Amino acid sequence: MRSAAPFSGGWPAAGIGLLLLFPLSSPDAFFLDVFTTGFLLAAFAASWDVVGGVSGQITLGHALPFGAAAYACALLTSFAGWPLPLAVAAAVLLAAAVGAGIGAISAPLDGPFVALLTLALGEIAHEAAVGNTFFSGPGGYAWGGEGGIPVTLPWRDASPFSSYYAALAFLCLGSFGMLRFSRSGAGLILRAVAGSPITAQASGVPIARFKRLAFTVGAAFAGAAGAGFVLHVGRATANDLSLELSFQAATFAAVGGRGTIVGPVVAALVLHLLFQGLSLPPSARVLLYALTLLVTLRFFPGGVVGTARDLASRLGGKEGARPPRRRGRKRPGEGTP
Amino acid sequence: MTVIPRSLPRLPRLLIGPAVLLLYLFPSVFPAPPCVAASPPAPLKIGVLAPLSGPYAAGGTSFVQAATLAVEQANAEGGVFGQRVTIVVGDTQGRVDVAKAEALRLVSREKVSALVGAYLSEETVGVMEVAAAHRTVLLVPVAATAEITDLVRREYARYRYVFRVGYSLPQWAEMVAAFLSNRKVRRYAFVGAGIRWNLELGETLERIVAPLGIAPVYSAYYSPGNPAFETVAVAAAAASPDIVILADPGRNSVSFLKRLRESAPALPALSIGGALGDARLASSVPLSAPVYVQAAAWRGVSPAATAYVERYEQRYGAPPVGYSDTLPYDAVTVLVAAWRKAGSAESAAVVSALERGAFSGVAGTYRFDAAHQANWGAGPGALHGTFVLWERGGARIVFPPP
Amino acid sequence: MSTLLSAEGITKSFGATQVLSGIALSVAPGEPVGLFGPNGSGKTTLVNILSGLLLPDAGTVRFDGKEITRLPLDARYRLGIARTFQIPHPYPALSVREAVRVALAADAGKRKEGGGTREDEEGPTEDLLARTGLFNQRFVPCAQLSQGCLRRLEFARALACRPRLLILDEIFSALSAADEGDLMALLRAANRDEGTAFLLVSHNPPLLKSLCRRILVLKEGRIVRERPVG
Amino acid sequence: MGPSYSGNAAAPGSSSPLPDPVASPLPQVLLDGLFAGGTYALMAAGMALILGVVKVINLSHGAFFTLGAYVAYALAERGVESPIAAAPIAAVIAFAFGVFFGKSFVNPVRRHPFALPVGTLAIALLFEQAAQMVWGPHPLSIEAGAPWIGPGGLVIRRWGVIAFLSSAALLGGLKWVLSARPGLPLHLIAEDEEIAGSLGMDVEAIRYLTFGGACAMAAAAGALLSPSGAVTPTMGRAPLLLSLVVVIVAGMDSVAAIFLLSIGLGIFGNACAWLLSPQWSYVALLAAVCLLLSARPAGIVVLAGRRD
Repeated sequence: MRSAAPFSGGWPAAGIGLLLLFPLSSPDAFFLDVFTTGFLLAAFAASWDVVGGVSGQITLGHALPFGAAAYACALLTSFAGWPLPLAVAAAVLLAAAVGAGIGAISAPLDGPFVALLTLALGEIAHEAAVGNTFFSGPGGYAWGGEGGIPVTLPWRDASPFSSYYAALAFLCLGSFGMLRFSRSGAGLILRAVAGSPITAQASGVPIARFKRLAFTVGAAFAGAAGAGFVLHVGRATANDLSLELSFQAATFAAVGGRGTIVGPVVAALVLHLLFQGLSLPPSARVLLYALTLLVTLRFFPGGVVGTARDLASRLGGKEGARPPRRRGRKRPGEGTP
Repeated sequence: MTVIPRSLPRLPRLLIGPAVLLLYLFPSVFPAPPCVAASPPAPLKIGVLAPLSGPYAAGGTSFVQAATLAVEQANAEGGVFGQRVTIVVGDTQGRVDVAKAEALRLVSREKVSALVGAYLSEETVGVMEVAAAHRTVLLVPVAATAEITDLVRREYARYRYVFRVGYSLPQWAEMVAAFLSNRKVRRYAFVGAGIRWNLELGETLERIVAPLGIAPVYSAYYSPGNPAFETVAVAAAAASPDIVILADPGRNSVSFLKRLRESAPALPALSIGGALGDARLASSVPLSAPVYVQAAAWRGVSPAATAYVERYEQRYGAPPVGYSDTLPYDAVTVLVAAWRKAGSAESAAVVSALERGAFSGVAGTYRFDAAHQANWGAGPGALHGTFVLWERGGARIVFPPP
Repeated sequence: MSTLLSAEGITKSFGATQVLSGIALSVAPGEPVGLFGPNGSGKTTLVNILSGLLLPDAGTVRFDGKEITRLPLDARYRLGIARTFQIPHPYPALSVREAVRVALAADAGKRKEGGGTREDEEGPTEDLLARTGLFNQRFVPCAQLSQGCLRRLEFARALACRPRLLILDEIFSALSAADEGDLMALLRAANRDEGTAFLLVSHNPPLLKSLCRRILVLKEGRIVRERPVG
Repeated sequence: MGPSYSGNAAAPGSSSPLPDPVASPLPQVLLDGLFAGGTYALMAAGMALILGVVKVINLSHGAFFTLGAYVAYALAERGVESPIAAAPIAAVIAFAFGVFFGKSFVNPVRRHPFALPVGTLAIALLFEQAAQMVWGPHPLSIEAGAPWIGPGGLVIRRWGVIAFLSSAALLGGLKWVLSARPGLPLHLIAEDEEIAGSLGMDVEAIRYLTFGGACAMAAAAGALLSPSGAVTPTMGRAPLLLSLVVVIVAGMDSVAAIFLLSIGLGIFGNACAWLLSPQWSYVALLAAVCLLLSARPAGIVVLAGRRD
């Protein structure tokens, strides 16, 4: 994807500023809660985009690292009694390891086979979580299964404002990190592997290693989102590993624009807030959600932000001829022919 | 959207325009904080939380239908302290994060006086946290996990606002054990979806019936993802039990029963509440052997029950299934009775009223123990539920004998 | 070392058809070698085996004396064996400049693990683009390049790792005179100035004669003649 | 309705007539596995057609399966009992919907291989919610009809036979259509759209008609299988996954491979449920899928080799 055209540089800053100001208009706790969940799901959608967008490996099992981190947090704090920060760090590492594992298995495959393999791995994890009663809690009954496992949190009822700003900070940091990665040397190589694996390999790129790297980085960020989600909800349940969650991340990326990282974040925020925040009657909500997907995908098949970016770069003069804005670029040396 | 000219200073200019616009827009989205109510006293609101979309929509819809009926009944009896009672519904979608968010909406924005819900165990434990944080009375009609009452017992100060109207897993097993011994069953098969709720129910039932000389000859938990019904039905039939207990209130119970009737036409079956309480489903299953259904209450258990079933059928076109509709009906009835007894909808008063009082509902008289669990079970004075037998014309109550 | 690349007993068959039977060839350091043969004589299959895209049924390939028969394509690139494709597969979403940077990044990875960072690549990228005449198209997406520019991009990608052996599969076929001239000059310069040996596959004898010192003739999966060019 | 159990509430343990115990139920389990495989093949038939010709993984296939089941239920309520009569009617309705969505969504978004499956997912959501609004979320059920009893007390389930025979018929028809004269356009488009277009075939029309046809096949499958279980808005999700597995792993090249793999998965799933435990039969199936996928050499080398 062309590096940032001037047009798109301004908008994320405006968006973040707006979200920082929003709580000052004293919305009720419900809206803050919806925003907080929205930020976490947006970070999760962006982490999907690292795997599905930047490295072009469409994964339908991205709930696996998310849920693995959620369950790790719950088990480590409630069962093993670890302090929260340690548990969260371990959960993110576990998620990254899970990602590396998936990456290793799926590296030789491509196209629909990757989607199917990740879908099957995700469903296996979901079945294991639903069918397993892990251990008995203090009350003598078993934890786990569809009831899930509670997380022992140091705070009792987090104030909606603190969780709102924590989630917003996490989203900004996470997206910034993922954007940096997608525009780094490794990100460039991943986009090359996604574009044409054979040419990348003929350029000396060990594609299996880089595909695994994409899965590992994406899974690490997904794990962080999963840990954040379980801290906010207070419980890890089998739904954190469900197919619906994986499909949701892929849907947000499709609507937002694959490979743009910002696209899935914006799509996740807008779709989540519109359909959970407006508390529409259930059937109207689902119908509207499905129709919005169909309409946006029909008219912006490349994703809303993806299309907006291309439109802006065409509007902003002949991009082709001008080098993109780059801080501190050295003058090109006198190339000897 | 004109492209913002690049020459202007970047960030502040960008921020002010859209920020002002959206801040102006957003406050208009939420209703202005309610000003002092000068008009007639606002109605008393009950927040109802149930899954109305997704795989659990069937149970959630009958949940809300029953709650609506109970509120109409309360208003027909003159409402509470002269105020009308209304319900505000939150769709939990079968997910704990949505259940918590909707509970927050009902409590913080809709300002409900009490909550009734939710449907699944994980949803309910999530809603408990919101109810405890906002000191709002929460009546739990359906979720049977022991975690709910255990939290009330271990942290009474925080969770004392939570009361469970429905039966807990041990009570459920106790009632089924009473039925099995009444039917003189010696060997039973226990089959259901491979979820924790079923595993616990199976283990508790086995523990309770052992001293009665009743033992399971086959137990199987199929995976909801790929329920191998035929194999389980064949295996259950091969074990030749006296009865097959089907612990799956959902849609799989119908599919499984059809397979069982194909593999063992003469094998009696007991469905633990839920889908098979629906007359339309029961009529599609061959009655070559008895089909018993366990329910909280049924037509004919008491005059109140009969009136409720007739009003439900007249209002919604089909009689209640006796599980995910009757229990929420009783939950709302108990709540309204507690309000009247306490003389106010204020949580502390309602809690003490519920802890000490006895409230009559369709399934019988509700009393709550120290862990705020309603007194279901097989003992004297307990709510014992009903076991009915489907026959050509309809269902006949077989246990406990009327 | 007398031979840079040596291959013995290379046999390969796809299903029933035997495409290569017992090929043996060698390339000395810096030696320009041509490979000539009619269509269907197994040239592309041989090139795929030598460059690591295909595994032979039998036979061994050595580079600098080390066996590399099973070494994959990317590892051989990092060793210094670069190849071009007869049918290029350009990156759909990357610009020419980014395509070259990918090759440089992977090659830089060879020298110090951890991939090239942005700053120290700027010079070599611009230099490589200038040498292959792609400097003006550097921000054009690869997918929109002309056939000639695509071949130049193949060249740029191959030269990015300062290879010791270039394997060129029909790089000059169907090119305009200008493009052909530039690329031949580039190949000669690489061979003369940096001592890069190359194995040029072509079915155009005059071209082979003007560029190579020795021409191998491939027919029905065997090397039938080896004509040193005077 | 089967013979009603008129006996009084005698103890069920008394000697009621049980069929003579089959030596070991394994043959019954394997026969049921065959039928289960038939249901996967029935779904896979439509999905293979779409994946091959329209080149899209159609995630709304399960929703059309559900639509067929609801049409069969509605007809059963109005007296048309047999699902075989309901199947063609359901197919026509689904064909109309399929053509509409094919024309309005699938064709225009064809160039985007990722937006398409996500769009079909949205179509599935639309159908599930519409079914819930029209027929309500409660499970509904159609009389299944008594099974036939084969040799040695083997229970031959009525819906199983229907599934097996109709899937064999559908896949056979698909194979004939694709190889014979009328199927030439489909085959050509499957091979290469540009060539088909250049030969003057109206690729657009063939594409959305094929999409409609595949949806019709899904609806027919739904109608045929509706008596076997309960009819609910989300009933199409489970079979969709397994048929998706079959179609992608077996690939489009051989219709026979799709049928055999479906039957294999059905028998393997039931055998696992019988030998291991029913709880892990789904996990065993998924694990088998993972092994199949990693064993299948779909890596770069094979692809590149063929292309040069």
